[in-house]
Amino acid sequence: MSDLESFRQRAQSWLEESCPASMREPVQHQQDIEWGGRAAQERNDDKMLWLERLGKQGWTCPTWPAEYGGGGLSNEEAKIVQEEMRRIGARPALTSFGISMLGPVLLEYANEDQKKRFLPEIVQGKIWWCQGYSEPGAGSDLASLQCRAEDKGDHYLVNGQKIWTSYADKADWIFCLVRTDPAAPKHDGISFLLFDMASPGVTISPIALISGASPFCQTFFEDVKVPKDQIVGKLGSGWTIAKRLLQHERSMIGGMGFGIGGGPSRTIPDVAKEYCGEVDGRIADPASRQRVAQFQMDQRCFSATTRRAAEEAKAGTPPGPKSSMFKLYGTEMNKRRHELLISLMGTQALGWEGDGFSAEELAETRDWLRSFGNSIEGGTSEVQLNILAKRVLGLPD
Amino acid sequence: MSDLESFRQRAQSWLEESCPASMREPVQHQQDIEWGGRAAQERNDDKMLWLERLGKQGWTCPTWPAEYGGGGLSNEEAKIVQEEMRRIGARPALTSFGISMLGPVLLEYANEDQKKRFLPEIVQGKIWWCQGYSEPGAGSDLASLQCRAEDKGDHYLVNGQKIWTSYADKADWIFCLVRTDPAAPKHDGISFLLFDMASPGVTISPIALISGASPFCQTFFEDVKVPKDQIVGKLGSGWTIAKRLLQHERSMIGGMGFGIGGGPSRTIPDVAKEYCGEVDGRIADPASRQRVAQFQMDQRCFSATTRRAAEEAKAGTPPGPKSSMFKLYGTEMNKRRHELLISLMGTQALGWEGDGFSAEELAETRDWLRSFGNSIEGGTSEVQLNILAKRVLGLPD
Amino acid sequence: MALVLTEEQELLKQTAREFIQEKSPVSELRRLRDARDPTGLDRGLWKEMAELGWAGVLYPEEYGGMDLGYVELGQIFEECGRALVAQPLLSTVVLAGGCVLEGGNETQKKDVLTAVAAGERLLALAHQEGAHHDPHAIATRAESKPDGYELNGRKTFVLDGHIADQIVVVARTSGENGDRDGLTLFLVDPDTAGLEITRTLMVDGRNSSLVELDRAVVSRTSVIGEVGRGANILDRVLDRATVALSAEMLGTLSEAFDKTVDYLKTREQFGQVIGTFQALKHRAAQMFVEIELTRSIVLEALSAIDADDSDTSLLASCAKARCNDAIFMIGNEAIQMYGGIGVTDEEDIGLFLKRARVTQLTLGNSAWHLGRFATLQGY
Amino acid sequence: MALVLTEEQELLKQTAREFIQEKSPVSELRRLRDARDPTGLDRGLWKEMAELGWAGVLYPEEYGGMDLGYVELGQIFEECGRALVAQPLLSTVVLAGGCVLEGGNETQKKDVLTAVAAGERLLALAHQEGAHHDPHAIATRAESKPDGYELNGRKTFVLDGHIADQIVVVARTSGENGDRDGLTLFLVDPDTAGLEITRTLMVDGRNSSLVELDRAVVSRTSVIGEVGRGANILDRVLDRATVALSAEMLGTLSEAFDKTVDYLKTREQFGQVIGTFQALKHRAAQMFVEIELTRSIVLEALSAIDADDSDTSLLASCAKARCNDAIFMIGNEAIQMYGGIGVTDEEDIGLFLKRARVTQLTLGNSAWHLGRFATLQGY
Repeated sequence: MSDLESFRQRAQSWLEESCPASMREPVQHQQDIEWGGRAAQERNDDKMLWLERLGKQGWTCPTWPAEYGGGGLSNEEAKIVQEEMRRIGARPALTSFGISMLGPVLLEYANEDQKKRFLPEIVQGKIWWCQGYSEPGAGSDLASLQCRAEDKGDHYLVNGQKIWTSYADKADWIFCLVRTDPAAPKHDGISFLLFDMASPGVTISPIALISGASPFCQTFFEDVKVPKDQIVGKLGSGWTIAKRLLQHERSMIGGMGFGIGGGPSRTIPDVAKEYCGEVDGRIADPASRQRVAQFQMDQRCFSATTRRAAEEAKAGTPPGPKSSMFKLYGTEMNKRRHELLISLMGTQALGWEGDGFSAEELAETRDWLRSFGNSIEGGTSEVQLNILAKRVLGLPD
Repeated sequence: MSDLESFRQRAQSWLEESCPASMREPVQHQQDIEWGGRAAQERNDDKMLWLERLGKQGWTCPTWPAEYGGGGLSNEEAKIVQEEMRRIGARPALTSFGISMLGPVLLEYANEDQKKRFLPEIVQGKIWWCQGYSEPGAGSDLASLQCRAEDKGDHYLVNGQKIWTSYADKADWIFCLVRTDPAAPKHDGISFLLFDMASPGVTISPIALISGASPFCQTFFEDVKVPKDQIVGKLGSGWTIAKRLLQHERSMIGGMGFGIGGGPSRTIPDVAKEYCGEVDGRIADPASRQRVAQFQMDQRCFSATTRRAAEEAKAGTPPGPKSSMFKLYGTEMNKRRHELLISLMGTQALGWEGDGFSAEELAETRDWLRSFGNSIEGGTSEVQLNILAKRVLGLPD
Repeated sequence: MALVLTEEQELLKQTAREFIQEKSPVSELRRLRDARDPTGLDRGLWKEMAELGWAGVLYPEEYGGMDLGYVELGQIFEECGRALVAQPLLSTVVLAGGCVLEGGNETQKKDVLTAVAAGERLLALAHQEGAHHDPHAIATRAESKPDGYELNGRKTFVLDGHIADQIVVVARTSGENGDRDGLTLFLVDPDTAGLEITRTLMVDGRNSSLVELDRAVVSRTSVIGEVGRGANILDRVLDRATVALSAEMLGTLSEAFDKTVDYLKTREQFGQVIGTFQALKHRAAQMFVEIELTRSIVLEALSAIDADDSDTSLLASCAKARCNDAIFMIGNEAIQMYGGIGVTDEEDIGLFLKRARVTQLTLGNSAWHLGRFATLQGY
Repeated sequence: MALVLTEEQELLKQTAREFIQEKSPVSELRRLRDARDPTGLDRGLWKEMAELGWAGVLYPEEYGGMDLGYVELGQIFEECGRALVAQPLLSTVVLAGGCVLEGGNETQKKDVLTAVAAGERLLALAHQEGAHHDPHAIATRAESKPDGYELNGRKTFVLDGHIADQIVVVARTSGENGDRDGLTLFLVDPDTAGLEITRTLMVDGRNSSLVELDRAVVSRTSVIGEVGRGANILDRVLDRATVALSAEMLGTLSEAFDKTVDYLKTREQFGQVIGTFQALKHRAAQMFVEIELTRSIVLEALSAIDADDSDTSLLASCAKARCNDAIFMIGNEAIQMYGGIGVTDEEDIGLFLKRARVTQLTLGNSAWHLGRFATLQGY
């Protein structure tokens, strides 16, 4: 038996033993998603049990080095773990910006002490991280941020505000872009700072969206003291780290497109048949039939492209700036998907709450409205087009 | 009887007497269109007879002042002439860039001598004028033109080349933009010059398009001597005149969109039924049916807009820079029309010549290819969008 | 048909704009929504509008109306659209009131139209049944009984249904679901036994209801027009309502565009206002062209109604399809150009987007109107 | 199914590109066109291509083939598409040759495939009848007679028909126009009495013909596969040809795009290269994304054929519809971005545009493939 086969056997039996039965049910509601964090540590339920077990094993971050709490697995082994989890229908034990965004840049840019201190907490879901990038005045022009950190000898003093901070009202710590040198050119005076959201001077105000309540917050910092060893990388080198982190974020958002965000659990053709009628097994309205087919074809093309990029990456050609394409097309496609559903479901998909609409219909209304943010957050579609034109096609400024 | 009614009666009887019967048949071929010019004067046919009569009356340019050979009519009277001509199916006696482009700017910018000299010839179709604007290096950036006219004391010496000169191989005279001051800022050193295409040093080479032969030429000037009294307006003020002329050209091209340029003489729905089949009186293929309906709706919206602009102009609000919209939408729509026809007529509309295709099918292929130039000539669609954004919406540079 | 407004029409439009700016700006819709106002509109304000003549623009003077036309009414709709005014112009004046105007007998007209013109009575048309507009897809049955008609069925998306003083119900007295023949219109009291009205909260904050009919019995005098020939009235009314709604949409999309152009001129990014970016400029210019075309076709359709032109249905479909497509494009572009702030509830542009989609699906989406246009044109 | 090429496949592609750059650049198509070459292609060059193995890529080694798959053949098609190569790969190797490969008996295969693989025989498939691709819309009749079958009908758009050494004719032995059942394939000699071939000159300068059958009698041994069951062969072959053509289109549109990006980097207007204008940049970036999606789906479809995947038909429709839309967008954008020079015959980009439209209408336009996709997916 090859090493991989025996690894698969061990993974199988470990998972069989460790994954609670309730964690093998499909994720159905937002509440089913576990984000970890300090508050979670006080709970005593299957979600926490599953997180503790998988986290101790390091398999929430299977390929991170074992010395930082990761699984220390090879890519092949990690793929086996993933396959075996999928086979038994095991839920992800943890969803976290620590894993998808912060961790990778800490591994690349943090010093040894920082890695030892922060990475194991991420692996085990002990700290819920949030991202302090955007500011009210600086949208697509992220680097024009104004939030500043002054060197006060033994600490930095942070003043300013952030916007679009997802789950700032629930998170424990923040990774934050701050201006440490106001005199430097705008890309050079930025640093990458970590700090505790429980620090005095941090206040948070949630943002209501057109789709209703949201995880987004506006976050205000007034004379927040941050120890100096919580800066990552060199002073003033925050922009480089920020850009790398954005690449991780974009692949994450671009890949999210489908299945997430609720909406009808049935296929789009089934929705079409229900709301527009069916004649001889076909969607009755030919215009809707064509739109559904067009969407499904495009979806198929996009998923082929995602798989091709993954295969190319495995074969040694990472996508680089081409990854902007996934953010761009994935989010535009998700918007199109919801517009299509709205047009199929007609006035039944335009209810806000209460009588006259099914839960599924009301969810679709909200999901549709929420999808407008997709092509803005994490870098607008226009920014992605600029990146593609400049860095992939080489068109001059 | 009101003055207008009696004018109508007089116009009726004059037209009845003067318009030869053969000139009351619809225009069917390119050759049916009369451009006038020196060569035409030697002909002795109904087209020339009709041109001579209408020209002498000044009704080729009904609202131009009578002192310059025009009809001297009021707008109401001119409308009556138009209506009465349409009533008996009279063809336009003359198609001419002199009337649609040069004349209006001469009326506005030329000196008295020039008006007396050139306008009557235009009215009577004695001179075929062509337009010397574009140059190979200067496309949308018209003002970067290089063709120069040097002041040699008693004459200008013109050297350079022009491209896209329609009918340069048939025209008698050219109105031409030339650089008279190479040291001035690019918009300031340009003058508006008229000269005879029979002058020594003028050579002409026709341009073949993707659609086949074309009226366009490349025109070369080598030491062409031009008398100094053939400059219009002040030296160096050519750009102002050029822009005004372009407005006239744009309204002309935008208004052309339909009916011109051949293609099937039947309606688009009839073409669709013939080539895609018919079920219960409907176009058999639902996708084609929708596309046809969409196109016809857009056509209806556009023609309503053209009529609205005309009514607004009559009511005292001329379109101004908004006229770019007509050039933009009219030409894009003509392109769409041909793409729609191609898609309906299928492989039968992709023949080049010879067996297997009807004359109508072959004409459609050429017309489709010709239409690609529509959104480029006379100011590209991109230039029109720039104008609308800047001059209508007031968006800053 | 004139495609420019007369001085009187311009004046009417200007007055409407000023009145609305003062009395019913966008914040009024937000207030009604946030207060979860049970009526969903301000009836006092409606009375004021009626006093200006808006409720009776179309109606003969003998019923207290102004006896003007759709071009005039269209200007009021357009201005209401600009400020997302939540008032029963469409439901009461054009839809249900239109049924009485087109098909009612003298008694009905005198009673209903006079009260509507005075701003004292609200009406609703209970027509649509599924999730989509489909005029003759009526399954609701009206059976003749000794004491009148018994109605059974379920109506969706009844605009202003829960506050209506009278409801016009479209039901089938003969024929099959989908037939044009066999429809009959009934003028029904909302208190009728067996009639159940449920308010449905829509994404645009405007009023809509479910109307359920379970052995609801109405008198023979409640019939509007001829039994079984209701489609003759209904089709005319729907065409007119489609054009009126198009005029409202023109106002909404024009205002959303104007707001967006203003935003492009003030919002700074990368050290310059974003209106300097050529990609955004070109998109804005394209929207401008769409709006110009939309304005022309709406005006032509309004004029066609007043001239009782035979092309009215054709133009109604043209206008609505064009408005649907334009409001979709402009709503979505507006949000995208506003960026993050555009998707917050705090910023008004989101209210325009929500209203946009509801209007698109009211009285026929673009595909439906394309199909009808083709049928009318003989293909 | 792998979506990256193996080293061998990359090498094959590279070799093809170099060979074509040297022997058959775009200027070769222009030369054939301008010379009004009666053959419409260079048979000597085809022989050289056959020597490289291209004509027999798909065929078993026993017939002189290479016994490789569609992924390999697709690379050759793509490179041919880049240079608008006028050679009978589609007509001879995939379409008519494919019919013999899929349905022929041993005698037919040995005779035909061996000759094709050697580059010595050209074939054509006479299939389409109207102006549009519609596989089972076959009115051409084949009636059984004592001495064989008598064929009557008219075939349009027969690729390379006027130079074919043998023609596969699709005719109906039973059933009605539109039925899938009742089709039969015949391998026919072009000299057969009653068979008339007329070359039709197409806008893209490539070969196409009319084939008219007027009481043309062919022997019973000319039948390929089973009488009346021809659609089983034909449908498989058309799927494969659709994907091969898609690969060619991918090459054509990629090259048109590359040329356009180069032009954007060099053409100056208003004192700067036009590639600096943001509106053009965004449009170029959008085209780039379209091409990436196109490349993925073409590769997936090619792989699916080689894996004999049950999704092959579905993917063929996906690939063709996507190629149709991408080549339309890119062809038109290319001409517009080139400006005036783009519409002159002197500049090559116009040749890409012309070829684009012909490929779009060959083997099904997007609406046809959308409809088929929906049917295959059960809606």
